[in-house]
Amino acid sequence: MKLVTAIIKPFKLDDVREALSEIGVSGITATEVKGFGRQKGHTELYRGAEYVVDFLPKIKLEIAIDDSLVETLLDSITKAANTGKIGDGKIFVSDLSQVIRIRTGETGATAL
Amino acid sequence: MKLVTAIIKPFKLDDVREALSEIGVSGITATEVKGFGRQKGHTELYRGAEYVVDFLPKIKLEIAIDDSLVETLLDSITKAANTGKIGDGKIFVSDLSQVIRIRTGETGATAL
Amino acid sequence: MKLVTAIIKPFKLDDVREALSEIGVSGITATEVKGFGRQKGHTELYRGAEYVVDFLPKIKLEIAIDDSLVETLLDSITKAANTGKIGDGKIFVSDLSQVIRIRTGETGATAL
Amino acid sequence: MENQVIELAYALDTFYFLVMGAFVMWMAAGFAMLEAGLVRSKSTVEILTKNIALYSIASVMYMLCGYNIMYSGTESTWMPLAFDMLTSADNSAADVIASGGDTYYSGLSDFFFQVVFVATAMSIVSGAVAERMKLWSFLLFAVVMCGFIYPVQGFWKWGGGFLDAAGFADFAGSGVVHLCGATAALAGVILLGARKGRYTASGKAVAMPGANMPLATLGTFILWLGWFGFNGGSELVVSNVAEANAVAMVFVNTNAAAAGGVIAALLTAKILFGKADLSMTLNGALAGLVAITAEPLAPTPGLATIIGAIGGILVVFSIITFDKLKLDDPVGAMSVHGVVGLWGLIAVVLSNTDASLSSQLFGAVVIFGWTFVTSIIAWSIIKMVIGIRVSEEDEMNGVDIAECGMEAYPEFVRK
Amino acid sequence: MENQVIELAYALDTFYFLVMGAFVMWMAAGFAMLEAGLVRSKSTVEILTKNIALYSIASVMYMLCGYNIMYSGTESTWMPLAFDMLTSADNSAADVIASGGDTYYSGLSDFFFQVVFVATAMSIVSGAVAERMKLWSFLLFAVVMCGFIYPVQGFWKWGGGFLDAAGFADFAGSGVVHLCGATAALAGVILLGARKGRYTASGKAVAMPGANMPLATLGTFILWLGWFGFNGGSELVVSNVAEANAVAMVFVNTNAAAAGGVIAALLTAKILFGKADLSMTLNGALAGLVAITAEPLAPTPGLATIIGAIGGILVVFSIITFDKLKLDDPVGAMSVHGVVGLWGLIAVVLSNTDASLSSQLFGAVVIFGWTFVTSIIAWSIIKMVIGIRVSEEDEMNGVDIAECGMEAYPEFVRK
Amino acid sequence: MENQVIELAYALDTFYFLVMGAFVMWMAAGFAMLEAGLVRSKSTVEILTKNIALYSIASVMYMLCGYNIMYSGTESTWMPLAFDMLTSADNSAADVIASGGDTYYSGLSDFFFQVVFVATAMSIVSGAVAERMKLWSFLLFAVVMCGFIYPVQGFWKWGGGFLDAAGFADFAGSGVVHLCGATAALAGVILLGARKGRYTASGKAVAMPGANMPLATLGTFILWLGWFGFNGGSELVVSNVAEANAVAMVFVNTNAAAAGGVIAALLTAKILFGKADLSMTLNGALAGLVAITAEPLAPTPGLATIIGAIGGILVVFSIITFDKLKLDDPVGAMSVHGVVGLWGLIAVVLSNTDASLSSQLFGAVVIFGWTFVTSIIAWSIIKMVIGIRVSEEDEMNGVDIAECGMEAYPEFVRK
Ligand SMILES: Nc1ncnc2c1ncn2[C@@H]1O[C@H](COP(=O)(O)OP(=O)(O)O)[C@@H](O)[C@H]1O
Ligand SMILES: Nc1ncnc2c1ncn2[C@@H]1O[C@H](COP(=O)(O)OP(=O)(O)O)[C@@H](O)[C@H]1O
Ligand SMILES: Nc1ncnc2c1ncn2[C@@H]1O[C@H](COP(=O)(O)OP(=O)(O)O)[C@@H](O)[C@H]1O
Repeated sequence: MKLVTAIIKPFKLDDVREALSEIGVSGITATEVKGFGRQKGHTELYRGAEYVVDFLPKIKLEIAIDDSLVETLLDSITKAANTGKIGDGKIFVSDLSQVIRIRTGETGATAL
Repeated sequence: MKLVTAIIKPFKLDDVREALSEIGVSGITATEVKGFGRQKGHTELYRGAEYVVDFLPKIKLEIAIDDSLVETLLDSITKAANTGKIGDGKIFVSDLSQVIRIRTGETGATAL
Repeated sequence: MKLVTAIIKPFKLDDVREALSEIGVSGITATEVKGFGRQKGHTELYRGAEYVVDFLPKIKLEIAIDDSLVETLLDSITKAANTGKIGDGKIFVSDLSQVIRIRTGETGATAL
Repeated sequence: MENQVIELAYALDTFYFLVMGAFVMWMAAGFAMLEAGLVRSKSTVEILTKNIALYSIASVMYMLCGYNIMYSGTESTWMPLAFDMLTSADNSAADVIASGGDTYYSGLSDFFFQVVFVATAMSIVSGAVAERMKLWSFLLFAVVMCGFIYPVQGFWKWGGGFLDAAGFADFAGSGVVHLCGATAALAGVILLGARKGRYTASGKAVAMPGANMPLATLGTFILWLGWFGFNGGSELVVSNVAEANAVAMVFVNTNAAAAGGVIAALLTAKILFGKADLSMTLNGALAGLVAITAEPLAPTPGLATIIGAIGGILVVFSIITFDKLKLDDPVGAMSVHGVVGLWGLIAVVLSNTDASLSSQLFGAVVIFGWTFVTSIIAWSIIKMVIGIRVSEEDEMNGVDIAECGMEAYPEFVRK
Repeated sequence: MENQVIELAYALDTFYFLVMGAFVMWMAAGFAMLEAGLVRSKSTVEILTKNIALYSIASVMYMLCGYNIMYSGTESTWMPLAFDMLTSADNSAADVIASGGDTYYSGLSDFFFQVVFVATAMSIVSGAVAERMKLWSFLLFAVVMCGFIYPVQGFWKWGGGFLDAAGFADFAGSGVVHLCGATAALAGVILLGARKGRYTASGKAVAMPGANMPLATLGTFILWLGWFGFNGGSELVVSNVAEANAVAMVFVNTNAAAAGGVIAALLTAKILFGKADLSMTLNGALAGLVAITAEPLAPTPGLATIIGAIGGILVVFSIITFDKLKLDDPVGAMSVHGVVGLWGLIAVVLSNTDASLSSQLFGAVVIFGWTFVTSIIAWSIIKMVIGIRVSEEDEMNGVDIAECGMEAYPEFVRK
Repeated sequence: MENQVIELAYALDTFYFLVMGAFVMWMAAGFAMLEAGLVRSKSTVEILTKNIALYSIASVMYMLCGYNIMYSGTESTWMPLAFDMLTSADNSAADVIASGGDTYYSGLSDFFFQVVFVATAMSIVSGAVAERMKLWSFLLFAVVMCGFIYPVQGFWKWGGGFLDAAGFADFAGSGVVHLCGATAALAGVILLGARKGRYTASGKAVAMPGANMPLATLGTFILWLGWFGFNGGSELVVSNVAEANAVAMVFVNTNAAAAGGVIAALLTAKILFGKADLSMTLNGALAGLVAITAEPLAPTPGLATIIGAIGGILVVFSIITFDKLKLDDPVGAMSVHGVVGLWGLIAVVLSNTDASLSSQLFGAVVIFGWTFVTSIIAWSIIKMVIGIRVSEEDEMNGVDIAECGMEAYPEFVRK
């Protein structure tokens, strides 16, 4: 099993969620995060003084998924979250050695 | 070393924290997250208009732990976080290749 | 590629970000988290009643990075985030099997 | 001695007028808080800016020309001519005494009382067009509304124009202020369109919950308090037994109608939605207040409660209906002030035997027609010249950053 | 001429009454903000709903029967009979003149002033039972409290009943309003129990910090302002030198007592807890105000400050004590209005030579006894029929979602 | 009969004074909300505590000695002697009648009106030193300021001292209240230094956005409303035609100046920064109000608008300039009340022919000099004895936790 972590633009959340529903992803955990990257922040003025906004709001999605579905999932996220503009975000994939469903105690792929 | 990530219901936080203290876990990092899963959100009304709440509030706990303790930990979380109702959450386990304690620079299991 | 996760004290964020910029890290994802560890929380009073603050505010930084740069990165964070006082935080390193840049679809190290 | 008594009565009436006017001024804060509470947090700074700026523009425009248009008392009953307020002196003591008490308050106190009314009318507009209208376009409209559209129809009724002559009754302005404001808002909303995402492709309304309900509640309480000035001051005189009783009656009825509106809206929402919807309840309070505004003196407190309660029921259905029509109104201003304003005008006939349904409807139609046509023209010109709607991206990121470069709650993490 | 002077005095007194009443009405907003600030964010919408609804219910119930019970002036001094307020006309000018000025204000202005008082008493209850009581059960109790429990004991004192005859002194209602409200709250809290998690198994109190301290502070300032009407208006007349001086004295003493309460509570909390506890300081302000309410006229400003300061000290210890008794009161209403209300009644004897300690205690006992017994009965019946407490799950998720289907701050992420 | 009329006039003037005073008291809430909105959330509880505590200290100190210093009317025009306010009785009806109406309001109502003024002056200070000054040091300074520094210079002008004799004109206190408060703030800021991180090593100002803009806006509206009492009450009498007209004029001009300030500041900020800066706009409203305070009676409403507008422009440049000087003022108090207070004093000569530029500048210099020197001394002594600045760590974590052990918004996650 893999853990797919995607950093996306906040307003893309609905699109991505719908795309994932379509390919049958049944669980997502989302977190508000702040991203620092190539997309530079901006300098705001407040009462005439500068105000640098370095970290931009992003959403981090974490999806545990069976190995067999990873490619479809990556495709789906990449398409749905893409605006073509800088700051669209990244997807990271890592291994999961175990998954448990707390409610039932099921483990492995059936727990997803 | 392993990183154990548990998604639990927010009101179970105290129970889980106590259970973990009992088995000697000394460090936890908690994050507010929103979960989308089998537990469906609900449709609220606001001024007569619909309001779909898809993502439900959850707490994500991350615990770095020595391999030897993983099973106890998983057991403990599964028990403490269980309500038997849908939406109780998941536990993910992945490998950590290194751990460092910033204060001392210690690495590996002693850094936990 | 590795995913380096650092839990640091909130007010160290600027220092760490600058240190990382210096060594050429171009992307960081930051999350507000609450940490429970050796640094004990405190008991506050509100209207004469107790109020235990168990979880202390921390910042979690996630940085995906090429294997070759991991050591420099770990050094840099350890130094910049260090205050020598309890609660300085931890760094966790894990493997990433894949990275994708959503905007371009690039994968692997070039996607970082 | 007798002169002293006349002077004293003049002083009391003037002071009463000023205090009531200050209460009405306070309504500006009420609208600001209500609207700031009912919009999303990303549009909060901009709505606050609009509110304080529109009040200021109203003050200046009404001074420059509005007051003269409305109260010039010229020959023509259609359009006033004089523009002399700034130069004309206030009543001298000699004049007041010579009038035997018929001149019973300071002209400037009247101006003060009137100026806060026009600000109220304009405040109604800001809520309905919130979260998507350009700040500067809105302020431009405020100039036209406060300097021209409002005063002209105000003149027709309160300045002694043809509506007054036609027997149209509107004690404190369910029509002249509230219906007028709501109509201008309607014209704006039609040209502006709904907030992005407010209605699904299939036409369902999607809720966009207000970001700060305590603020919205505070705003409602402020408006409730201010309304004692709005209605209570509209009796214009307090200095003898009959008038003092009348003002007391207006206070009691204003309070009763608001209470009726709250209870009715709370129950209606409970029945319709199964929940005690606070935002509807707040609108119910305001609906009660708007409903009684056209005639807060003649009804008994019991009838006033009922008039307010009907307003409270109406407002809930009206809000749902506007949503069906895809006329997006973040704060319910068109329902509260427009639909219930109309109800208020009609309800006059329940207690005021001098009023007739036909003259009430005539007045409503005239006010609606005039305001709608002139507003559509004004909004359209502004739209053509500088546009009235922010870009889609600005709307998505919130007008606060785009227009004001500032966040309302910059430190708080938002969902 | 003479008649005109009498009319003018009548007008001034009526206007004074109405303005003071409007200030008291504003206290409804104060309670709403104070309570909304001191509860947790998940119970905020519901407490706001309760506050605006209870004010409305108070207005309607007092109109329907409360006022008549309280001020019918019938033969019986135990229980009033007449129910005629809605039909009886206000004083005619002829009657006022014939009275030579003894009838000195509009009956309706009196009604208005009184109606806002009952709302105050009821507002006290909402805070104490916050975060766990069912909305509709609470509103049902409001019907009984405002329509019956409060007016009956109000009649005993202010309506000319036996407490008045017994020499019980309570200028503006430390007992009739504040102790009464706090007693009804106590009865509710006893039947209701503490919020889940409020006390540990071992009996320690666990803090549940209020979600919005600026709101709580705003509420306190609103109440402070409103109290000038509450106490200042209770002089009932202002239209001659002695009375004008008296009203001025009441204003000065009311302000002084609140200031004393703030300073005393701030210092007490600093000494006890080592910190400047704002929430205690706010309660100190209110304690000062409650303490002076029974007699704001007779003390010198210096004594008023001391009376308020003692109230401010008392309130801190009282809050701690109620916690020891596991009587959970999220906003400290029972301490501020009950314990300090009692202190206010006792403090009357420090400056009012007509009052005796025994009659003050007698009054306190009667008000407490009546209110406690009737409230326990009313709460119990409601509890049996529809229940008074929300389910554990609803409480945990917050009454806002369960009862109102709405969040107070829907966009802000919460811990 | 004649006596009754005199009594009635006395009652009206006293009542007017009390209502205007209550409006001014309300300004305390305005300052509290404005400052709570403009500081960072981690310093909010402490600024709220300071605001309610300073108001209370002002009330007590002014009662204990301030009022007597300011209005003793002794032989010496430099320093007053009598300390008798608490014991001296109010005017008897006989005295009032004997005076033929020259004694026209209750002495206690005057005390009430004055006491809220000193609180205003002190409120100005709290904003400027926010987020870094120790709570108890600040409160100690409040004791000195309210009990001594303010009353002495107040005596020089309003108590009939040498500034009054020198022809210095200051109707409601652009100088005596606002410039004085701002000067005390300046002294504090100089000794205190800027907030950590407020200026970069290279001297650039770093923005620290206020945490809650709706609160700041509410505070501004509260102040605007309160200012009708501040200026309107400073006419001191309303009970005849000329005076009633004057009060009306003051209301109209006060409103006009604030409106002018809003519009001017909004446009200035737009031109300078390219955005509609709400925080500057709010400061613009207050600047308009401060600017007109020295002479709200003589100008026409048009001129008042312009005077306010110039204040609104000035305040924006002033805020930028103070930042260049690294004088850190989180709420802009020194600009609003100090720089614009000076402008208000100068603007008197535009309409008041009795005033001369030289006497206005003389007054400004005296007030500034006295307040600055005494304040520097007071702050320095406090600094030496207990320190005035919190530790760096406490500042970083927020003074709320360090000083009050409490968070303003304990449940909301912050960035
Ligand atoms: N190396 C990295 N490690 C962790 N997060 C990253 C990394 N690079 C980028 N990110 C995240 O992705 C977001 C978008 O990256 P950015 O470089 O701005 O644009 P793009 O995705 O178009 O290259 C950042 O805001 C940050 O949250
Ligand atoms: N595949 C998944 N990947 C990431 N998070 C998941 C996944 N499935 C579930 N979750 C998280 O676990 C929570 C509970 O899951 P849900 O399917 O609702 O119920 P249950 O845990 O009882 O199966 C979700 O809200 C989500 O946060
Ligand atoms: N085993 C762990 N797993 C996850 N997070 C941990 C762990 N131990 C510590 N942390 C995180 O690191 C933070 C600091 O740890 P703490 O034990 O307080 O001090 P120190 O870092 O000095 O040892 C904690 O607040 C928590 O967020």
